[in-house]
Amino acid sequence: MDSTRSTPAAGWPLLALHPGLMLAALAIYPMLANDFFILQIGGQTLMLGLIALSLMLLAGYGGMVTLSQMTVAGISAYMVALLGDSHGGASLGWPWWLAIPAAIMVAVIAAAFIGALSAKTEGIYTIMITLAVGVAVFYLVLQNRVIFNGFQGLSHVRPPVVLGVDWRTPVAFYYLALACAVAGYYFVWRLRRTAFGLALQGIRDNPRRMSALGYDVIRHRIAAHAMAGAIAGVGGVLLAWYNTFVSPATVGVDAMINVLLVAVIGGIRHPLGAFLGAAVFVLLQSFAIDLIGSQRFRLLIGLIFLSTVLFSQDGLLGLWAQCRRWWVSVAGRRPFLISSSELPDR
Amino acid sequence: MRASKPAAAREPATQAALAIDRLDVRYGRARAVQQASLLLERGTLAIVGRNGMGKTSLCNAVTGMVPSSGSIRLFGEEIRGLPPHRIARRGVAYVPQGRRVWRSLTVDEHLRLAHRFRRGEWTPDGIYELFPRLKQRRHNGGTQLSGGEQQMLAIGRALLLDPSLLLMDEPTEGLAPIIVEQLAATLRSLAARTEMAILLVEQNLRFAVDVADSVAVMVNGCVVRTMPAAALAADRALQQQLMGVHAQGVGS
Amino acid sequence: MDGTSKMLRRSLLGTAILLGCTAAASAQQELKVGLVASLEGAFAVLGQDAVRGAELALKERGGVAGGKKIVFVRGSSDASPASAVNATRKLVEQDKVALMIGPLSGSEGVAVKDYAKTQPAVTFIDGSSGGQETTLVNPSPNFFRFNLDGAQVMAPLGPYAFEQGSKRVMVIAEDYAFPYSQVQGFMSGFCKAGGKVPRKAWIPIGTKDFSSVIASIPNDVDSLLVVLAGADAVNFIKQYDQAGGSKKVIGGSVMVDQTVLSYRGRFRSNLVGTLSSGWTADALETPAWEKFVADYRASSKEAFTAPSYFAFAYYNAVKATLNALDQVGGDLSDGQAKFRKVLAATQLQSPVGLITLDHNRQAVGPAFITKIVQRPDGKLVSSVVKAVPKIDQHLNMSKAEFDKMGIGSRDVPACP
Amino acid sequence: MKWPRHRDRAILAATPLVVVAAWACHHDTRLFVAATLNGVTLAALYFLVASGFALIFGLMRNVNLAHGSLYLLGAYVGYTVGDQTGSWYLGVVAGALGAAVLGVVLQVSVFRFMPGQELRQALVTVAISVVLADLMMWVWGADIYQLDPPEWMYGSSVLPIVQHYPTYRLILLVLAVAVGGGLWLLLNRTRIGMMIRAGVDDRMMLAATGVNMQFVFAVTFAIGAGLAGFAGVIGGSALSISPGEDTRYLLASLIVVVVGGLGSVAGTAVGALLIGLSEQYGLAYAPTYGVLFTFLIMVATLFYRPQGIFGGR
Repeated sequence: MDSTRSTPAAGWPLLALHPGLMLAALAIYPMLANDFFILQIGGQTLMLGLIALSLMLLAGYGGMVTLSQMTVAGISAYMVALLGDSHGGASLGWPWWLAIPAAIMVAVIAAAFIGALSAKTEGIYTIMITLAVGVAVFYLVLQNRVIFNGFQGLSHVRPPVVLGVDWRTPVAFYYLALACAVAGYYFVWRLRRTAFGLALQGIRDNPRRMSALGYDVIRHRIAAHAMAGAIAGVGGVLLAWYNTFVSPATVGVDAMINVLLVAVIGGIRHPLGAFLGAAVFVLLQSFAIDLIGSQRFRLLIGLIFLSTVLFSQDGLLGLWAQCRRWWVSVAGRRPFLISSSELPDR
Repeated sequence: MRASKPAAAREPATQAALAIDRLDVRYGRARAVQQASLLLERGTLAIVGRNGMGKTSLCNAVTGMVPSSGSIRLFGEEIRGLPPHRIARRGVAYVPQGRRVWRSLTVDEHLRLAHRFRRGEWTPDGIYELFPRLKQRRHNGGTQLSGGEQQMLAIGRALLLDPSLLLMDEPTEGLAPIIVEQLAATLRSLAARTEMAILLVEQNLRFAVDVADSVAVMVNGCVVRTMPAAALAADRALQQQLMGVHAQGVGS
Repeated sequence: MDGTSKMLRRSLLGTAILLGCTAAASAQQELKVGLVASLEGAFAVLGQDAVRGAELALKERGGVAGGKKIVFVRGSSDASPASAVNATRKLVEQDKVALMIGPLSGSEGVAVKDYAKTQPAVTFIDGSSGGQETTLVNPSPNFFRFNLDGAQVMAPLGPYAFEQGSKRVMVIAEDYAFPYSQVQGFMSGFCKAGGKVPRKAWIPIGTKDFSSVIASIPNDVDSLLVVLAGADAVNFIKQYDQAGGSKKVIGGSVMVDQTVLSYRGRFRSNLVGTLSSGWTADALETPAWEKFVADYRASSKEAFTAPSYFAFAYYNAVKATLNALDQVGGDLSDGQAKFRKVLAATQLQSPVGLITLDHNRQAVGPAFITKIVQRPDGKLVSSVVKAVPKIDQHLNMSKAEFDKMGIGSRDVPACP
Repeated sequence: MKWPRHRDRAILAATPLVVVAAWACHHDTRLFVAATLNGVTLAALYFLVASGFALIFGLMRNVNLAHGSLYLLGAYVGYTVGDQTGSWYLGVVAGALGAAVLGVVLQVSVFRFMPGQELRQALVTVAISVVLADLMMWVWGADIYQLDPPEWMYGSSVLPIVQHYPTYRLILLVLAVAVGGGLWLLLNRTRIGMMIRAGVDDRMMLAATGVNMQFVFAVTFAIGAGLAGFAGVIGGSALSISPGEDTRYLLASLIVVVVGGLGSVAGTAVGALLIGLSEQYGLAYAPTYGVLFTFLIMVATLFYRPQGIFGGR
């Protein structure tokens, strides 16, 4: 929070990016970066961001902080491996145009089921029940060998070659992930002002009042889970392709908590936060070993998470908004290049 | 209506039991109490008003349960901003709306717990003398009591703090008429017997007029006027104008 | 200047700086070698010992091979395949290492081997992962392994244990690929010799409380084959001891490792006499091994009494790599073709004996039947009962015979 | 009256269980009795850990997701002190104290400033658990530690049917009963216990009665965290101490208190029993999927009875 006391920098508001410019920057990024940065940093950020985005939808709009979004993504990853081609388990070898939608459908159904289980609960209870469901799924895929191939998981999960493009090459995968991420972002961003989105936010703020107004709170929550499940499901398919395998570690407790870290570090009030958090997480994960010499990645990410929760009202985006307010009040001028739509909704 | 503040409140007398000056209580953006001022020198003051006028918020502010701005003085000393337990230890006791007795504590435990921080003339035995009914039920849990018994317990719990100011929020709510009569008698005798000042928040006008020396009227988070209890009792038109009540009007 | 173009310039500048930082600034005489081990999570203590082994091999040559200064660039995994591939990918694609050494555990090895197929320009040398299928099923032409897999090392033990009087054995092992291989290695010879395995208890990974498994041990078995590692091994032995268990314990290779033996506690005495089979033995009395142990112990203050298997395996991997680099004079041109040819033909004089590679670039080498003994200074070490100089990946069976048995799993092989 | 319906349902659920148990008992009496004993003694350990969690939650509505870290810290501190001094008892005291001190520090320096913000507190405790896990790995490494209890606790006792049974596990049971009894006495027979109970019911009224709630919170946190640390040393002597145990015992505590009913000591005992038994029966009779049972029990409980078996509303 010391940043709020630093001397005002003239270029400060430039940190706010115009959506169009940001999209352009993301689109030309592969021309400037090497394969590692394209795939492992870029691709992984977009993919992880998409899964965190599904949590942002639930937590930011619906007030439901779940830990099971990685589980939903993992179910989709397992399904795309099982229905399509993979080694190790009982894969069915369906064509991709059937396997992919089916995998996402299964993820949506699973998400709706988790939603139904947890819809009656609130706050911390939601965290607990989703944690339990997630760990149960983890043990299921760990212990089952015939279908899920146990600890080893399913390998050789590769995206199809469509339109003559191998979608697993870094640049192709990056653009695929980018397309999915932009679509997901746009969907979530637009959802906020739809009737459903408004009702969901109303339920977040006061479920009783919404219920009294005739809204079916439970159904809205389940529907939100299903929508988030679709987003997480797409993220899960990308995850399986990115790793080229899926194993129980994909849906383990650490992975489940990572999604929460990503979403909260970025900020759960705005879809941008999920991707911002994912970028921070992926960069740290990749470079912590170079930065601090030792292997203290978890400590670093934990401390960042801790300070985010302690000092910012809403992750990095919240911090950004706080700083911006500060800048506006100190410099006495409105920052330019900012459309109100991209600021955290508060 | 906001203009008619009691002149005395503007320059609080240092020895007044309770002097509230320009008190604000906010919940988020909503203002529950707005610039309320109130003076209670001694004796019993009743605050009357309809639901949602900020009476309970005022009590919560005095006891320190909600943050507020403005000034609250207890015998000349500022208590606003102190944590609730410090305010309690200075002699402000609270009998809240709905009694709020602890369901997992017995009657006896309630009294022993309260009789710790300010030891004065009241003891648990004294409370049992005042409310013999409680003595019979001393080993019963808080929720096994009837409404009237719970009210006795809540009052007993408050008295054990040896208060110099007793706050009561809707003590008659949900009680049978006969119990209300007894309660009024008890309060009158308490007021006569001790030095204690009483601030009574009440919707039941008849009870308020019956017990209190003077009455303050609260509308929309603001104290609009204070008058002797007898004056309100005599003026039915005013009762209806201020309160919009018919069924509970004095003398109805 | 308007804000937009100023900002664009800034972001381009920023990108340029970012890329500048990431570009490899390698000195002429340096050769970067990636080294991935599990330095996080439950396997961290093993990963640290693995790194000790790798560094020892490099130090023996003064850090130079093939006329180049060898620099290790480290990567860390948490023993999950995804993290191993991420760490490896960073070293290959970002840090631009020419050679990769690692990873540590079985499922990581399979994942890294699959990744190796996408990076034909880089040569991968396995660290210590012992998964059977890594080199047996769909091997990658640029993936080399200088350690025996989990089944190979256990193969000599089965017939020996049978000879020593273990006729009926209950298997207690963790429920994943590596223990499957270990059990397969043991059972392939054991069943052939006439032994019976009436019951196998596959323990879910992460189980700490084995008391009900212990309670379910049938009375009519005379020995237990226990394949658990680290904390689980310690827990099992202690609980078995406390429950008054008295059956003979036969250990998997990782069960009698120094990571377990160097642990202090009362149950230690129960380990004395435990039969096992492994890549090496602590008390192997050959000059080469004794020198290796002495060097290992001198290399670091935190070193164990004797090098763990992981230190040993990484040491071998690095040593073979550096040998080959020397032989080609540091020539990694032509897609490392010459280097790989030399590496595939390696005759590695390891501290335990000669290790060569088969056509799948999988090690063929010695294994040792061992027994735990207590040294005069109180330390527990594994002593050699019998050395078997050469075991191949088909467990010295014919390919047809091995294929008939198939890869080890919960139910393969079986002889109830 | 809903009771008859509940009873029908209970009978419906219990009948197959009784049949299965009878079969198991007949099939191999020794195994069944041993698995039951194992379940009960494991439940004792779970109860020790979870009771502190339940206590803290009951009063403060603080879901302390760092509770597992307190367990592990207590275990490490207990090991270190026990190893240095050679006294297991000192190790137990030090482990409990160490965790209690950390608990108080957390309450006073962090949680005090976010009253009523349950979700934020939960997130903060997640963060703290991530940080603590890595700090502990830094200090104690990833080695496996194990405390040896005094000689007389080690070894096995002779019991009917099961023959040899680890003495230490029986002691575990005694300890859990003692802690349960101690907690009951503390809550029901002492002034601070009275305050804690009153605070659970209505904490604002407790403050308005002159009680310094921050003091009660700190004491409760100390007791709850101390119980976690105590359990850490006790559990670390029964099993082993290594990274990852924090998550295990956090999960166990969560499941136990959610199944039993948050904030109820009796419920915690029942929950612990249910989870301990299901885990051990699972391991003995259905090793492959047995590990799923506990989670299914939790999900089912939350679905049908979100407040837990013993939880009131």
